Amino acid sequence: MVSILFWPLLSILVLVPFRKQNWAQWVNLLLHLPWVFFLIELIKVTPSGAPFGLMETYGTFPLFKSALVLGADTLNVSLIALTIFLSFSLSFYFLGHSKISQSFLILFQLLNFGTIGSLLAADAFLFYIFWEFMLIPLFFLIGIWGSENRVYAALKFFSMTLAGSLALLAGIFFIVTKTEVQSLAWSELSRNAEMLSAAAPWLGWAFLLAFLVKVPVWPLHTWLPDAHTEAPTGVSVMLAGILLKLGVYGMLRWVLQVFPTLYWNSTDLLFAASVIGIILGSYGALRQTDIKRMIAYSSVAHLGFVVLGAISTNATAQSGAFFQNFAHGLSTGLLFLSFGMIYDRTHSRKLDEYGGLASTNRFLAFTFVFASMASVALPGLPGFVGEFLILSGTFLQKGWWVLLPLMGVVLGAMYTLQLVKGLVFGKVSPLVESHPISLKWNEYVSIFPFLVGLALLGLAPQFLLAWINGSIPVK
Amino acid sequence: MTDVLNIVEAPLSWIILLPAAGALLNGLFRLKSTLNGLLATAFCFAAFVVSILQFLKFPEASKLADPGYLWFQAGHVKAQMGFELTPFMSVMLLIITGVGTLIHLYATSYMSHDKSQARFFAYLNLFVTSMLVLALSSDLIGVFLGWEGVGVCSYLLIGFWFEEDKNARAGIKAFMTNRVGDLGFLVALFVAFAYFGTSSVSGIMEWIADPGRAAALPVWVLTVFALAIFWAACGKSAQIPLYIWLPDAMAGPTPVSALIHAATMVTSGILVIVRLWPIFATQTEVLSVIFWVALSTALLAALMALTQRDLKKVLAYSTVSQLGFMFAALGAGAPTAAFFHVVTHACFKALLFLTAGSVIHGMHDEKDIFKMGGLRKKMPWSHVAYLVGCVAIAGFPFTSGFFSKDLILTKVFESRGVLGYGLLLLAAMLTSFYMFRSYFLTFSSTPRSHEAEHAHESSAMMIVPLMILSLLSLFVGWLEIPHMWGHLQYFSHWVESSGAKAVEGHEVEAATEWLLMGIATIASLASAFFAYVKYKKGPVTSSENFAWKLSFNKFYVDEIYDSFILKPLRKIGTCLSLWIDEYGVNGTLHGSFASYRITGQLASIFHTGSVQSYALLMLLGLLVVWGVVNVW
Amino acid sequence: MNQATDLIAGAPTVFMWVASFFAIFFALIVFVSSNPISCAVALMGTLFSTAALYFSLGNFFVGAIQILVYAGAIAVLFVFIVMLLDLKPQKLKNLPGRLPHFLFSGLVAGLLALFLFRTIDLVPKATEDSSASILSATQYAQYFLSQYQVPFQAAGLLVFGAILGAIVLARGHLGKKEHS
Amino acid sequence: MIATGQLIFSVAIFLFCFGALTFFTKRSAVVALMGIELMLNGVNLVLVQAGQIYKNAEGTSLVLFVTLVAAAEAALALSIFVILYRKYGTLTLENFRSLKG
Amino acid sequence: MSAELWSAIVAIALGAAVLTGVPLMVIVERRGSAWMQRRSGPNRVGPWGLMQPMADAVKFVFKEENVPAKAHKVLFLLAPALAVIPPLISFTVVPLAGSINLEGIEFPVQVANMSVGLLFLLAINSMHVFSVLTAGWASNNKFSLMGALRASSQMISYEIAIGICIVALVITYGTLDLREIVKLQEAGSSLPAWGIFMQPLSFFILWVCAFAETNRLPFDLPEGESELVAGYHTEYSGMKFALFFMGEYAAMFVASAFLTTLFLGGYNVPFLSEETIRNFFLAKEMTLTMASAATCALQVVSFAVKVLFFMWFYVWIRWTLPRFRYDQLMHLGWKVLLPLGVLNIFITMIVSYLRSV
Repeated sequence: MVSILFWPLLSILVLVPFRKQNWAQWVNLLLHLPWVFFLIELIKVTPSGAPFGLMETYGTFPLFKSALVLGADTLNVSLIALTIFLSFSLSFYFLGHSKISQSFLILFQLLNFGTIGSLLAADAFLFYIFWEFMLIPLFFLIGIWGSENRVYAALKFFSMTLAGSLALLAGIFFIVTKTEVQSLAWSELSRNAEMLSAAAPWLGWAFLLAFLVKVPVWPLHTWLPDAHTEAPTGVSVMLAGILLKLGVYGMLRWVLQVFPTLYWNSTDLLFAASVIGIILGSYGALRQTDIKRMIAYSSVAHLGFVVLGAISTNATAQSGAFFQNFAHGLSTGLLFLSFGMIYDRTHSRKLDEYGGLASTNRFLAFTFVFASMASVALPGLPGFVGEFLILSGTFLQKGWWVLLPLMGVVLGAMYTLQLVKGLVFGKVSPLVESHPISLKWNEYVSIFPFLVGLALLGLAPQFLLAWINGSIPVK
Repeated sequence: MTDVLNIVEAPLSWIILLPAAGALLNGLFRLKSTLNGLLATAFCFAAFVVSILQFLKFPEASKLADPGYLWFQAGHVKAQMGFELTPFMSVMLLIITGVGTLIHLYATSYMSHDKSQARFFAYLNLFVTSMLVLALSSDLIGVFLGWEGVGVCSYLLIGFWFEEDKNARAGIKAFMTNRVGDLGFLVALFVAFAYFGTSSVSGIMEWIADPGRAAALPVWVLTVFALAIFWAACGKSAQIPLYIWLPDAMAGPTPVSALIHAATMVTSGILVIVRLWPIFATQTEVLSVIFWVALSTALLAALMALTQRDLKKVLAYSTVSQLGFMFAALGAGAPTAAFFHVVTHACFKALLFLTAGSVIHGMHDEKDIFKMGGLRKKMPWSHVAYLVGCVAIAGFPFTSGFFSKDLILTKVFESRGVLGYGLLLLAAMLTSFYMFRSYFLTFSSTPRSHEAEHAHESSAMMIVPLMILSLLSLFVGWLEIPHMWGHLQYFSHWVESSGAKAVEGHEVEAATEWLLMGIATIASLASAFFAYVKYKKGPVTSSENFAWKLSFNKFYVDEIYDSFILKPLRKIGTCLSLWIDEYGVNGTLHGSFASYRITGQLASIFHTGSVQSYALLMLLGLLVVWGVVNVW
Repeated sequence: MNQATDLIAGAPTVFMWVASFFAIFFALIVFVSSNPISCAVALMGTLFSTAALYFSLGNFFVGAIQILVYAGAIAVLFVFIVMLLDLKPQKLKNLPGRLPHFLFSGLVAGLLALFLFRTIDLVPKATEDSSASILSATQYAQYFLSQYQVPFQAAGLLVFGAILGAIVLARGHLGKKEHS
Repeated sequence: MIATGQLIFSVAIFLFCFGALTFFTKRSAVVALMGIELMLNGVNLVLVQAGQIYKNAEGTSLVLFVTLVAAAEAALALSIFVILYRKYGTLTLENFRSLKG
Repeated sequence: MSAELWSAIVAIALGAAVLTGVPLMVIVERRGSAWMQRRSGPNRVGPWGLMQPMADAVKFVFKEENVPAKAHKVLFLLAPALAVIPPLISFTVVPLAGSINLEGIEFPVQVANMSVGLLFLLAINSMHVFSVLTAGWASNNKFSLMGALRASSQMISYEIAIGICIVALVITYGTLDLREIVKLQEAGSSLPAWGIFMQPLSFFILWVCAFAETNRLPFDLPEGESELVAGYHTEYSGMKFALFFMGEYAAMFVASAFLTTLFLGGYNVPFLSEETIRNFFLAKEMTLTMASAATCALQVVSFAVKVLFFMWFYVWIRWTLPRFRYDQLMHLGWKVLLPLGVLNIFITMIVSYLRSV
């Protein structure tokens, strides 16, 4: 497990000598190959049964009751696979890209390191360290390579997530000082979960707050549209693809399994928040004129669904929620990527300036329509599988309350089609006319895995579902 | 239905894979001129051949099944992508693939001069694939896959000529209304998985058949399930609340309207209900709901069709009203009648649409019938085909329309009594009236516009499918003769054998049946003659009275929908999200940032700069602390 | 002349009374007078009277240091500066403007005095053995170089810093051009 | 009658308060500095008295340090005042407000 | 006979001696300088001009006292007093002789003996600066102000040199108490154990500083008649001027007493320690008190001789060396005497370390 975690750091070292841009980009691509190899090794050995089936500890922090404990089970290894998938295809996209400099790639690898770290961490304090560590590269990536008011967006993103994770830190301190927990290892925490929940009821909320900010659950989501619109394409793909999922993973791993009682009695509030998130997220997307903001708001709505699934008591919705992570990751990732390619050439995000892309570049139009169909949860594409499982699970548990999120499904279709009509169909706008988009070979290659992934997960998701069902927290 | 079901393994998935392959190939390769079209038609024809092979297996095998593969399974939801073929569905299969191939052929020449043919035929094949998936899949969730697939393809095809904004918007409207309808299907699926534990049709049937388990179900489950399915059917087959998308769907190319909005997609609602008939049979309230909704749709659509000027719009409204007839039959508890009408309607409506297409093609895309006229001489073949179509739809004796409509009328009379029968009869009269109105306006009297003078007959490749379809629409009726005349009741045999027993209303003696048949034929002949008298010379500039305006503007239904549902929903939602997101949350955030600045300023008041005031404050602070310590 | 009188417990001698009276009187002058020179001289007076108080308390060493360092050096420095800069007496122009400031500082000082006087009775009388508490200079020296060696070094360093500071200020000033 | 200790202590208090008052109210920097010297003398007085009471050199050593610090401070402050005087032309404290908040 | 009474007696005796000594010094100076310049000084008034100072005194008393217009009244009057007081006070610490044994109690011939005598002496000495400053400032005229500033800066610089030398002395003697210092210098073997032999360098420095402290030539820049018209006491006339004059001479007396106690063994008769003298007198059948009194008398005489020697030296130097320029003065003070002093400290440290090992 260590190799997969520390590989990004190693690749940074390798990247350092390559000052020239295209050299750095090629090296970055090649560095992904061994990473994939490590992933395959890890997948072979990951147990699918009990949570954190495979645990390895590497030395302890002296001052604090925590240790460098890494754990792996299908839950986090699958997300790692998604990270590496996104990063790999993005590295293709970066080839020959004018704005991607060496420092960008180094920060990008740092971000990967943080993500994989927080996924693998099986110790509360170690998790917190990686959780915070992720913010730093992201802050710089958005702050430096973003578009117009990127600094505001980066600052807002940083401060909100930081505020949230401070609650997490407070919780950890409380556990270390007040309760007689020997170590902060996950197994230890989950073993005396009742004692912890009884010790301080607010503890659950403290942990939960950090994750709710990250998964943009409704009231805490305002950083997402800004961060997504201002972030450069690569970063917004990663942000939408994997970083939002970390919040959900955090919720499942560190709240559901560590404070089960607190988690369950907070679910009604979360249900309301997620439903409002879905509806207001969709309406938010509906009223946008800026394309990237529209996609950002759509991910708020989609993650509203994921949270809806994550807080339900039956296994269907839970596995549906976790599957939706992948569906949303791929579909929104593809949306951002394809629009990113358009944006690289036309440098405008206003929807009304676009139109008639289908007549100029057929392939990009196809990918865009395909991705938006996936995000509308059209059956035959992964979005449907996830959403259907979530909704049927919620129906089982909540009964006729399910109609509200169902409304979200319709609204989802509304704003996505509006986006597609504005961008792809309709008369050819002067902007699209004047910027003929001819995709380079590496851009085709970077889009291809997404298309295959979406089609595969849509029609035959069982291989993934069966794999992750084992370690879904709720049986 | 206790006889042993011998289920025979059959390569049903092949039927689906063929058109899918066609779609993929067309999507990838842009061949010269009409090659794409021919490729698509070839694949569709192959599917037709395979489905004929399956059809022949039927007398002995009661059901064909193909397990397929496990789509996805998590918790209590298990979705099996398997396929099965029941006798009546195999007939439908024949229609889908048969009429489909004819339309493909027609479209190859129709779209010959269009620049992105490959894309068109890819969509068309994709449509056929998803329609087949809808028809064949064993699980309701598979049906839903086909259901949404068909919706998407109709969206893509309607908005095919995406240059004009109007088409794109029509596509979206179709997709959105379908989506609203699909919510019903989703709810049905949830109920199925929650209460029946499975979504496979056969599984649900067993659940219903077994009295013990059926009793255990909470009473509302079946009604809700049936209503949800009906709601989905309304969305797909354009019944009252959700029919608005069909007239606008005419924005797409005519073969599309022919295939989708005549033959296949719109009937999918009825197919699903017929497949799940044992559930509906027990729900009398749901059936009456279906009947009255259907009746009102038929009447409303017929009224709207009276004053339309656009040829395709007339046909669209007639489709809506014919669908009303089919659902009325279902409402009356006669799945066989409904299914028989589906088949006959598929034939003559496809014929009518295709002829309209060739007429419009000949008239260089001029759709307004007021501008046509005198095409009888210019386009003889289309004229004959259109005449046959009108005759069939009006229900002239011995045409297919006559048999199926009459069967429906008798079934309605049996179960719903005279009121239902009367209204339906009125609808039938209106149908024949507006059909013949459109016939006379386009073909008789003299050409009224420049295009009309130069209209030319379409090419052979378009005429051949027309001729086949006209033959079909004339003689399909004979398959189901009313049992007074003979025992050739193929259709009832087909439908009953696949488990859809009709609801036993009180049988009508032969005498009343003859009477009903007579009344129906006289009514349609009279209205046809009336139309002949009114429109023989050409368009009659009728006075713009209220009734006329009401009908012409489609009873302002679209406007009502927009102003009462769509606009307010969008308005409330957007400004709600605007208020809460921008001002609410961001406001609080910026507020908190601002508070730091303000406190900063407050503190700076004390920095007067004079050393003495600092010292003073320090000393004061010391004293305060000292005081507090002492006092405390 | 190492009398053994214990000077703390006994009633204050006349000399003490006079010295303390002078100390307070001169302090008052420093506060009241508007002419810097009289303030300087009054400061000199207070310093002398405090030195006298030290002598009366028996701590000759501190008294001598007080005179040598304070009176001899610091007070002279003040007088030197006042003369060098020839500061005019400050006419209290905007008295009304500064009145609140005066009142406020008077209030604070009064409050402080009140607090301090409340603690006056906490001053311990004297420990029982009234043996001679007059230490000779050598004993002080032993203290500095044994117990308080580190602070002593630190003080040395401080003075060194002060010397450097003074040189820099003087030097810096010379370097720059003269202006106003 | 009050004991010597109390007399000395009250003298120290007066000295300190008058020193504080001069520092607060005086407008000339030099006189303000004198105020500080007064305060320090007040403190020295108390220290010496404490030294005498507890019969060890603590008091004296502290006094020495205070005196030393006062000397260093006075030297530097006065040379600064000289420079200020040259720069501003006057030594009234109101003019030195550039460090305003 | 209590200790206070005895110290009061000694104080009065000492005061009288100094006050008479001052006019004596005046006449010595005038006659001496005249003799040096091969002219005869004032010899009209009284035998050999001895009564001349009395005449001057009378003159000063009746001279008209004018006070400059905007002068600062209080300070103007305070300055001369301040000039006189410090020297007188500093005499208290100077040990004049051994101890007289009255009814068995040894009474030291000294006004008050402090353990920090030397320090006290230095402290009081630094008061002189103050009088100069106030005089210069109070007379409200530019020249006197200039003179005062120069004088005070000169005095302060040389005070530092004195301080440094005293450090060296304290290292050698190990105590600040003047009486012990004198006892330490008693009865050397070949050479008398005087400070001058132990600390020649510091003796030289202190000697030079003594001149600077008392503003005597060659350091009398402040009163430099030629440029500053008698420096800080230009505005003074009459009795106030006399007081300044007395202050100056008293300061000279203190300085020389300072030097004798530290370097010439104070009241020690060379080669004879107090016991030997006392035993000698006892041998002449005197009572203990009478013997101790006699020894003290002898010691006082030896002390006076040494002091007068230094006084004569002042006068001698005054009429031989030209006046320093201000920068030369400062140069000498800071760049010559101070480094020498520090060097001296190092040497004494090394020597005392070697001796203690």
